[in-house]
Amino acid sequence: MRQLTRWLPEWASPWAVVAFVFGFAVLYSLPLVISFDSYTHGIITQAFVFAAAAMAWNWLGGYVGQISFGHAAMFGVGGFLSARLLLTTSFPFWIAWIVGGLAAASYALLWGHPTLRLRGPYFAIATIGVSEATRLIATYWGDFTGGSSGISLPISEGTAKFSLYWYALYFMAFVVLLSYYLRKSRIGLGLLAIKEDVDAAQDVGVSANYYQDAVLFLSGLVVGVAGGIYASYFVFIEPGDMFGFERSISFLLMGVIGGVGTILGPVLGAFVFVILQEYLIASYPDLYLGLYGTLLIVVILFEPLGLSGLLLRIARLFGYRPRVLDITVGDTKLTAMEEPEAVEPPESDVEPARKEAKA
Amino acid sequence: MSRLLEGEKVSKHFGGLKAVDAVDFYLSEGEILGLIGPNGAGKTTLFSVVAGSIPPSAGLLLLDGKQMSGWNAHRIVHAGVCRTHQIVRPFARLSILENVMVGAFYGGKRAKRAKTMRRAHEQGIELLDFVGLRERAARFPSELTLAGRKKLEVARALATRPRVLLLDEVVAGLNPVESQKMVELIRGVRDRGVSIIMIEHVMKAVMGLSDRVMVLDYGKKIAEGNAEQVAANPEVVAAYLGQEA
Amino acid sequence: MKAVLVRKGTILLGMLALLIAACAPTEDAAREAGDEAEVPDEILVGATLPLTGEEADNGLRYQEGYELAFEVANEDGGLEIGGETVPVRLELLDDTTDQATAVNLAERLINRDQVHVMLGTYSTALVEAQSTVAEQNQIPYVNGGGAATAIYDRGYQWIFGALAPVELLATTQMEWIQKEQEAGNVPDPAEIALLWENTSHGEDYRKGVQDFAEQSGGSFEVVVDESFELDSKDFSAVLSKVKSSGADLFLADAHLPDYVTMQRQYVSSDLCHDVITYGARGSEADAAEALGQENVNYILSAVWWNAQLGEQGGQNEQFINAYKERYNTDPEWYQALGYETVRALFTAIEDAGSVEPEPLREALANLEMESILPGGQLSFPEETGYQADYPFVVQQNLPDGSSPIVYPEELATGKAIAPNPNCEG
Amino acid sequence: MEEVVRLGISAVLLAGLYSVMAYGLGLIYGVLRIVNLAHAGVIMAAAYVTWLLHSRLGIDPYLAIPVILVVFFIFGVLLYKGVVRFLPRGAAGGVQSLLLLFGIWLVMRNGAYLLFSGNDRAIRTEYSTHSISIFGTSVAQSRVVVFVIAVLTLAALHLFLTRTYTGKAIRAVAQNPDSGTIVGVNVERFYALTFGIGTSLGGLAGLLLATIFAFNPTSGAVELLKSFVVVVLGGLGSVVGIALGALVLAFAESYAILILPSYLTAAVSFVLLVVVLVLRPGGLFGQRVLA
Repeated sequence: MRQLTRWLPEWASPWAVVAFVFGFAVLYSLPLVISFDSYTHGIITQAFVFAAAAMAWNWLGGYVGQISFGHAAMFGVGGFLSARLLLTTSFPFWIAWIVGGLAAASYALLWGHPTLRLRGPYFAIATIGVSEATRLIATYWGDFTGGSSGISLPISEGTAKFSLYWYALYFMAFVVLLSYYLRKSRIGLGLLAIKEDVDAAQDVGVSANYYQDAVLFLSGLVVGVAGGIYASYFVFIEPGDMFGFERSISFLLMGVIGGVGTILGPVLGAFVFVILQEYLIASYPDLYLGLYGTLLIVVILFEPLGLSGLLLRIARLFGYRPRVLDITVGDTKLTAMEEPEAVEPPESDVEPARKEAKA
Repeated sequence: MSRLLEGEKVSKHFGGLKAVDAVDFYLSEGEILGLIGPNGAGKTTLFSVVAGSIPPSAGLLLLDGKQMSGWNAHRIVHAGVCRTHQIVRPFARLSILENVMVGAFYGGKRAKRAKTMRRAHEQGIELLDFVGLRERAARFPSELTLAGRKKLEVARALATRPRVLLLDEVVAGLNPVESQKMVELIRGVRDRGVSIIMIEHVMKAVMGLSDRVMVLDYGKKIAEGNAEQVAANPEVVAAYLGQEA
Repeated sequence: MKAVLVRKGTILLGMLALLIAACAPTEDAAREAGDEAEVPDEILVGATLPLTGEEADNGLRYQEGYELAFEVANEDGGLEIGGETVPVRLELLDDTTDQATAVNLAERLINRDQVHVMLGTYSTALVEAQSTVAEQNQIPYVNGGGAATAIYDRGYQWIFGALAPVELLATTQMEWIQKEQEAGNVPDPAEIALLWENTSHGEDYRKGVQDFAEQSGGSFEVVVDESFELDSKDFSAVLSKVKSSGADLFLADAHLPDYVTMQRQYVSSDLCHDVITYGARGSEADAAEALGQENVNYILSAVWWNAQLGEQGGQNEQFINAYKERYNTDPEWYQALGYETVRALFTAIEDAGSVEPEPLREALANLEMESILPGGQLSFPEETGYQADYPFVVQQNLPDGSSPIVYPEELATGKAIAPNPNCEG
Repeated sequence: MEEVVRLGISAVLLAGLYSVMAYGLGLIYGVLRIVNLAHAGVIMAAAYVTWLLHSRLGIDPYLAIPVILVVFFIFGVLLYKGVVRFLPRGAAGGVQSLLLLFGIWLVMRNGAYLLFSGNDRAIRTEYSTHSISIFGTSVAQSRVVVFVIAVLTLAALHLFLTRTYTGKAIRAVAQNPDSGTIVGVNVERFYALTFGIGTSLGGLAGLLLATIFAFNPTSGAVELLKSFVVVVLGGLGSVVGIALGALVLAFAESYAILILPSYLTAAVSFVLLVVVLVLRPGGLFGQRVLA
């Protein structure tokens, strides 16, 4: 373990690395050991892709605290561009995905740069506007998206679809690493500061605009690649489905239900979401919106960390106490065990000019 | 003593209101400049302008003779000017140490910033030790008293390796014992080579600490000089009396 | 198998690019081509339909058609293959009008439930998405719910469509209009205001009208050509444009909800045209109720099937009676298409004498079936990408609430009225 | 030219409706600093209630206005007392309340779907397809009626906000959130009242919409966003501001057809929303005075 620690970057704890490698190995070999039917195989593949997208949503929504109702815009741009590339060029599909992702990220930056200056609800509302406008324009722009008829990719043999499982897995694994990095490295601290109080963060030197833009760029990149993989999996894509509001909401729900701001919560959220969608919703299709709405209400009112928070509570029943951080000062070791139950709201709502008046 | 920070005709208007009206000021290396004035005189607004939280409507800000007006807050922090907030604004869900580490990671010139967790951690502990919060490093800001939070605010600002520290009423609201400690802390900060502008309502503190005092009223500078000169200035007396009336 | 595992297992994390480039495992065993070409105990047919969500109403109509056809087939014990009579069972799931769900459920039906053959879902987008699964898995997929040519021009070999293309719908309507034009009931040249929903359905309709107008040698000219979003609420701006254009003919292609909304705004903006149509919509009883009979009079519509075809007796009459017996109302074209799609599949299974994919595909491709659809014949010609091709029937709403077939003449049950008498005075 | 006039008239008529729906949203935001995404659900629910009253009990939609106002006022108060009360407010809590009210909207949508199916409904009265002539162009009669009702509502609202104590308090708090404590009213009651009034305005908007357009469980979403545009454009300073904001939006939408393909006119309000938000980063209230 010591050996391992030495060459690991600072932000990666050895246990996390072991868990990651183990988890990766299990997921990697699972379909080789147990042979799923291709339906289950496909569902897991989709869950990987959505987990990655949900984590990317969470970078913005959870790490920086900017809730987006518009991630479908990037999903669509990534999906359609990579589909177009696959149709017109002989790029290997992973290059098409990455190019699609980069285009999606650039598009995110285009609208995100001005709108990220807005905070809280304003940003959220602006993203609705962005994604709906994007959807309409994309549907209208038939030369690119095929209009409402969508585009079909050349049909791949079953084997190509089968192997998407591993590509999706690599993709998700990469996003997990990035998620971990963005949270645990020094950048994570800066992002948290921005989430807590943008102005105060700028006042201690955090370039909030730069970091928000950067996070949105990365988030758009991942969601765009997810769109590309989705396109390759489903072979046929259509703007109403790719750019739809429902799509944006699904990322949000995965993030919020799994646990906003946690590292792996969105993965949990994505898996739960996909399982609900496939098994429960297939039996009670009339209830899915209400179910998600109720989950959202419950999460906000009772368990802000969603399923992750719930797991934590259960773990606590069994005596688990999460360590927030260890601090060694000289000879004494200070350990903070849990976040305090009640955290005072940051006193940030007062205008600078008004503060003076109050004093 | 060379002029470290200088403002020429700095103004900030909100609509028709001239919150800061063509104020000239300067701060020398190693100096403590007291900034006083009645409520609503524009002191905090001036701070906000200097720190880049809000852009000036007019005027020039120079650091080491180099123009820096209109820069963003973070860029000004990188250049070496950092403010604290009158109403403290700790990052509530970060531990006290992490609060300070944010400054260590992001403040000051790029080359001087903490590059590793370990380094930021050490710097943070050192600063918390300096302000007297070391034992509480792993706690959360909400567990601190007001005095504690004000100290945290100072430690966080110091972590950005400022050359100029803008302290906004760090003494106000503290009891006499705490005030005394804070005054000593501010001296300690100056002894670390940081020049300070402080807004303060507690006259004893500001008069005792400041090398020089500047008085604002209705956004205008009405007096400047050492403590005795300012206290004797009839305009200053009038401004304060007027407010009391 | 093990070797693969070991080799793959040695690859380390973090090397994403390398991993992507590395070849991924391939499906070890391709679909086993049926142990022996035995006759199964039961023929299992998989299908999804939008039983909830936006298209729920139509999905439920198709369900009625599907179930009726299965019931009729099983009355005699099932289908005859290989000299045996084998019952057929429908495994029907709800795709909730969602593309991803439709695709996943098709995957489930084919690979988990091991259905022998797939029936299609309803509405073009869903069929277009779902049919890819059947093509990938090489399972015959017969649908009566996807009309857009986009589905069939992809070169797929396993997808069969019983809905004639929407372009043809437009063409049939235009033929009738041209006939009226020649009779002097419609101005020559006539200006067309063309509004179409921005879906494949609408695109095909638009193409049909435009092509016809271009080939008409100046008799028809499209002066307004606008699309609108599905489920729009306010058409006042686009109707204003129509008004300003002074067009003679109002040709729109809309789904039922948009037809109702648009027609209401059309009437209340005091618009009137010599010919007015909403493509396939117009004769629906729901619409007459929602708008008032006086506001739907003389609307022209072209559909794939009409219950009046039963007046000529034969299979149509049988179908209508069987349907009435079960559901106590008259069938609409949805049910008829659902029914006929299933029948086409059953006929092909009996022709092939097998439910093995390859022979069945052959049988479908060569199908020649006597049909309840207009024209009396159903086949899936290879030239059209296995999409059926038969005439539409044009009908017109009359003030007495009936909608007789007015074109083609050999099927007509009533006389057409043009120009629209509403516009006089 | 004729088309320009016709589009202009239809824009003005639409603006009345926009003002009513925007005011409900703006009032709640102004006082509670909560973006009420459930506003969309309220608009949709009111449309259904109106439809039920008309189709089952034969009550004319316009006569149902008092019923709708009362029903949705009560609904708003209950929503406040039951859920919204527990939420943090202001910039920090804004996101949570946003998500929660979004959840409530989803539940309402699902409820409507279960009760009424996803099909479009429309209210048909004898006069719903009548038209009357204004400046030589014929206009749907129901749109004119809706406009008149909207104007009357705004006038009543104006009187309420300028003449009554509660109304003045609402305006004061909307313009300066800190003054809530100064006003000295029973804050909880005051909030509940505001939420109730805002919701009942949403209800009225839903009723008016139902008399012109068809609706289904997803209705209200676009109206919500349009309300937002209006509030951002017009601020909350006065009824006049809202009316102006509504006019700007309605004109932009109507005249867009002269330069854009009609399909893209639907995007106008969305683009306007983003542009307006970005250009007025101070937030919804342009007139906020920095003291």
